[in-house]
Amino acid sequence: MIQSIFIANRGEIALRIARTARRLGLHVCSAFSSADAGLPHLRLCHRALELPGDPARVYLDISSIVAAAKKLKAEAVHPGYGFLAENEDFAAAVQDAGMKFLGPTPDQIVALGDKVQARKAAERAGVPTVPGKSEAMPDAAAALATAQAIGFPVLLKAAGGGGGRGMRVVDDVAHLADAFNRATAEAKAAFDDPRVFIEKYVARARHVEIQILGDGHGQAVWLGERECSVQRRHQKLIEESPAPALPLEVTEKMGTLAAKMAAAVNYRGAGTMEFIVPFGGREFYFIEMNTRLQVEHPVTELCTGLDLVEEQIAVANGGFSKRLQAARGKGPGVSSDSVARRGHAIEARIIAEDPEANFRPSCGQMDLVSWPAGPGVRVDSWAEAGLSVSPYYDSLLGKVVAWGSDRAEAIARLDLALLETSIHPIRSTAAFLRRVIASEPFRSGAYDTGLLTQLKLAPPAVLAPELAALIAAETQLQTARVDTLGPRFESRELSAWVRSARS
Amino acid sequence: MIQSIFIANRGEIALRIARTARRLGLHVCSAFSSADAGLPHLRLCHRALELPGDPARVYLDISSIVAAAKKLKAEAVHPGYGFLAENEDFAAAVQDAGMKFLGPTPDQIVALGDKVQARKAAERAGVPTVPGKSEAMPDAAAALATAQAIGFPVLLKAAGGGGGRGMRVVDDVAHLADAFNRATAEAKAAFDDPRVFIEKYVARARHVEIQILGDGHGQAVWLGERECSVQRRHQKLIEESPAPALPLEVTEKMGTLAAKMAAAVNYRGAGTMEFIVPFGGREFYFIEMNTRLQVEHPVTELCTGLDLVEEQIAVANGGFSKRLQAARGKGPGVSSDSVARRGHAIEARIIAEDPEANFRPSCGQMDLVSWPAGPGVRVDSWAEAGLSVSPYYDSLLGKVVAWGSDRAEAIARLDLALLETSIHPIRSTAAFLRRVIASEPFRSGAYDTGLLTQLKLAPPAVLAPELAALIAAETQLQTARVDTLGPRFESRELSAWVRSARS
Amino acid sequence: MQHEFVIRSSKPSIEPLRYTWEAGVLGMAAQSAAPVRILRREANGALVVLWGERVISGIITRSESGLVLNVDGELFELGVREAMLDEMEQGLSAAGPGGGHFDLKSPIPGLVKNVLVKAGDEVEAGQTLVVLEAMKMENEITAPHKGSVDSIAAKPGQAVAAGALLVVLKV
Amino acid sequence: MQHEFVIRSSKPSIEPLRYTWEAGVLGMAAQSAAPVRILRREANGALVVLWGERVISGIITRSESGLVLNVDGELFELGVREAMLDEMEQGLSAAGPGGGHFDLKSPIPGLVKNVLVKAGDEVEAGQTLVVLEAMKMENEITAPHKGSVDSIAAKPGQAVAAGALLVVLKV
Repeated sequence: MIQSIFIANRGEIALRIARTARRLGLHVCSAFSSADAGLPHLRLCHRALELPGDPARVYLDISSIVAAAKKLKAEAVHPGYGFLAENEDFAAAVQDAGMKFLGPTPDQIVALGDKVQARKAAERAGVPTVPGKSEAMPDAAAALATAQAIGFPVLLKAAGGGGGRGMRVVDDVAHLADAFNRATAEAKAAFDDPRVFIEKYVARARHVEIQILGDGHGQAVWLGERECSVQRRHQKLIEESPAPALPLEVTEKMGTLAAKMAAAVNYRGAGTMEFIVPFGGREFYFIEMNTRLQVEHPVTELCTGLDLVEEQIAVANGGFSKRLQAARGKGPGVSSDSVARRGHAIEARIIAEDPEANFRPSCGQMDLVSWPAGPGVRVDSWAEAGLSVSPYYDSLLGKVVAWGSDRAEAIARLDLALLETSIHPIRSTAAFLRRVIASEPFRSGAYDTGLLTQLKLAPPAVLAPELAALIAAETQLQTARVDTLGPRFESRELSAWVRSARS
Repeated sequence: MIQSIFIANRGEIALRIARTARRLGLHVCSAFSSADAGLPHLRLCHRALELPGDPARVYLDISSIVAAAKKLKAEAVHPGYGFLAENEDFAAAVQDAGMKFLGPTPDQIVALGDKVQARKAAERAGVPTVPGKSEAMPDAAAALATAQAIGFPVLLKAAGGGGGRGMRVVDDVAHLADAFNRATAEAKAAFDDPRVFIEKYVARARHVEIQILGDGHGQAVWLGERECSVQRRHQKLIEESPAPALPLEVTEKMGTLAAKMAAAVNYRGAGTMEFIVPFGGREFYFIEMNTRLQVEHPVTELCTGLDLVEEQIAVANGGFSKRLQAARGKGPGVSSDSVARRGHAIEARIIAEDPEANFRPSCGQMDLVSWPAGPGVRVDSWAEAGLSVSPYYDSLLGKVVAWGSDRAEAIARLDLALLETSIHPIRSTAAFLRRVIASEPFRSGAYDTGLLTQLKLAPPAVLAPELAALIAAETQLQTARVDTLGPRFESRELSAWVRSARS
Repeated sequence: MQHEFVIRSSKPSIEPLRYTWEAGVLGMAAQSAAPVRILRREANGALVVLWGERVISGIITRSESGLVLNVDGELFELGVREAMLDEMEQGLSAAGPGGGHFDLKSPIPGLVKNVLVKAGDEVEAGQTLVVLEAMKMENEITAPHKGSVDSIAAKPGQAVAAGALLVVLKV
Repeated sequence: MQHEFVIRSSKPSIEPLRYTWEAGVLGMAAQSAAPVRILRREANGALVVLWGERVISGIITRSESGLVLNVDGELFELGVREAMLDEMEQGLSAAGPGGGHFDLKSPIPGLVKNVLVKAGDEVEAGQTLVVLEAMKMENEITAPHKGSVDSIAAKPGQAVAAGALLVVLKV
């Protein structure tokens, strides 16, 4: 049994992993960059050390991370997501150093993390893939022949990575060669891997994924689906489960195939199969697999009542937890490889970006941070007043997740929870996402990955009368004598602007 | 349909009611004492006004509360718990003013709130009561005759109120007359009602209660039980569901009878039937009913997935919500008048009292307040940094509630959540309750209402080496030059004690 | 006495908001005037007020360019000025700099505490010309534009009414 | 140079904790000495430190009687003093007041900045007798008990070693 765990990550996921590890009674340790000494997950660590060097690079340095974990006497390493989570060399280095890697084997990362290989594995397991060819195209001529065989429009995709880089939609023969050369160059630059392959392009698609767990010995279960179509430039902003527009028969088929595919390769730990579903259709196509815990895993936890980090640790200890065993086979449909689920959950990602300025990152100190609470609300976050958003890392401040007996209740709770979310003066996506979930396409569930480009979600274009009451009160505070306001109200100097305003 | 609601309460319950009301899209209003202008529930109110006068009394002033609700154009009034929640005159005044009272009818409050009458109602419904007599004793002689018929030890109880006042355990004949006279005087003083009745005293008892909901038209459901035996002087500190030591057959019988008793009187809204269960036994006796929402209702909400405040409003609108209708009849046992439940939930009451000083209330400003979050944790609270605990009201700062797939997971999550709860410099029960849930009797579930008197829960009797590291760092901070510490670290003047220490 | 203020957004497309303020009572077109009471104010900028019976909460802090107001997660960069000063500036800004005289008037009644320039001085936009004591505070009257001082109409110790001429600038 | 400190709880039944401090390194009996690094400090008292590899977090604020330390929700009222001073006080407190002389010695090496009393003065407990400059700060040496000044052994400008006699009190 694992007694101690090293968290090879930072931010909200490091805190979330630390919570389960502490709850299980483990000895918890981690290492932090010079920019991250104040992060809250360190308070839940028993031991920690600093990773010296460029804060932008230290979490990617395999040898120093492995050395830190060894120095702190960890028996297992949790990679979180991002950074080294899907790096087979890291997984191998952890294992070579005599520790357990809380994720799949290095071979599984290679076989399932590469998109072309993953397509082949899906085909072997009978999982439908997007019409296309499961081979990297050697040159533009081969790409053209394949595209003509599939029929335009087609999608060029990098085999070695994601996030939209190396990706091109091509509408006709004339643009193919140029697009192929650009995609190849982009893939080479981004992933050091120029391979590009071709799939049919699905113009209006939903992005739906299946959470699976494998015990590493040929057993796998699926824990429901997540609808992740609310995206901005391939970055998910809202995820929900169940998928609002897919009938249970479809998600059961998807889930059963995903579990079968994972079982076929003796998959170890948590993973996600991503599918696209043509808008309005019931067919689905496997696109790729993520061989790690996802940002949006709390949606699945709220519906299933399971703790996915606990399951990752349980699998490393030999098999699924007794909690999962008890829930297994009790899914909402007929599938015997699923688990009991309840209600509906929606996650909103609170990101330090300014939605009014094309999602420009917003860095600096947070003076005020207030997260929501109460019935049906879960918050996983790292942001606290006094901490700063640094430019070195992704700008996710936290996740506000609402659960309800049904989708309407979950939406209403999320709306209130986002209203109760205050971050100042850093910009965040909280108010923008309230507008998204208030939109008609989101309410009806009839949305696809084009939602955010189609919606016109303007911020308020008028100054509400309420603003005047706050400003008048603020101005009054400056003129009133401090002693009539009580000791709590600090007298602060007016800025030149305001001072001039009041003259 | 109710469009607007007035919250006739303060603190955590006012915020909790406001959250559901806002989630349902209602217009929310409230009135506050001069001590409560900063409370967070007001941020979720659309309209509010101050109740002028003595802050200790304004929430008990029926006419000014009703006038405030009318002035703010409320259609319904939620009384919360405490204050006027079980006052039939208040319920009547609200209704007479043309608003809906979100609780039972005034007649039901009278009939079920009076302990002697409630005993009779229980007997009529076939609910077992503690051996005794469902009549107030006219004098000491009658009391003696009844006590002899029941057999000593007996318990004298006030008919008109609770909280331990007017209550006496009598072991033998010699002490009865004196005890009767004292109990009568105490009941008269506390409740303006001298009536005292007699029951058999159960020395080692568990306190288990059933949450019921009535639609006011003869239908009632029960939503599981709550084990509330962790008490200090009749004040509950920890509540959990399911009851750890009662088999489902017993709680089903208890619940079915409670629902039957509520249905028999056309009970309207949320209510709780309290039972005592002799330690180690399977029999149970009704003792009293609370005709309101309980402090500990979140335990039931986490297990059932229902929102009890929503159900109170739904009942006032004509009947149970569709969510409750969907869950009904799907309870864990055979009972058709219960609902689906999942997992285990435990609540810890975080109270501004010093457990090391005999639970002396701790008042004053809170400089730091930090509540837990993450998987399986719900917090209902009002305490925030900058607010003060005032001497006028009960000292409940908030409730930390943990849910788990099973009891062990719920306990482990609550332990971590209490560790993550920081209130400073006000004293609270958080660390004390961690010691309680770590105790063997609590872990095993084999505890009764005597738990807290039996346990020896001493605070740490040594200074851990870790304290020196914090103190050394603090001392270092004072000597280091401020500019080497960055702008976040304020230079503060040392107190005389510390200044002298460093000389 | 009543003051009128104008709130302007950093986004020029958003219409300014005008309100009046008199002895703690806030008035506005199409809104009934009502007193403003502060329910809560924290050093981190959190502010909850009652405007009549309406509860309004937000976060308000200062930036270099004005106030940053956060209401329900929406951020506004705002400036607030006494209406008369706002009008002068807006008129000036429409007319553009150069070619004429500009009368700097007192936007509020008060006592002239100090006059910091003399005729002929070159002044920069934003430079303080006159200090006026009003509402128990010193209020700096600044030059809305670069220019030179044509003449001075106020002297220290003098009580002035709202609208009284203080300085004439050549701009 | 190494300093030794004693932490005492407001509860006399709790054993004091002794530690040494030298150039940022904290040492203690049965613990290996290791540097202390501050990871986080907020104005509200929140403090997270690394002691070697150990993460220790708490809340530390001042009260009238000393420090209030909150670790994992357990509150401690503590005082911390340089060990030599603590010993003098403890010895004195065991002996009780009255009937003898008390040698007030410098607990640290430093420069005598000021001597605030002269022979024959009556002094109260806690009254500052000598100001010593050390570690770039002024440190007040106070009378541990009520008494009168018997003689003065230090003069302003004088450099003193740790343990040097400063003042003799009659107590």
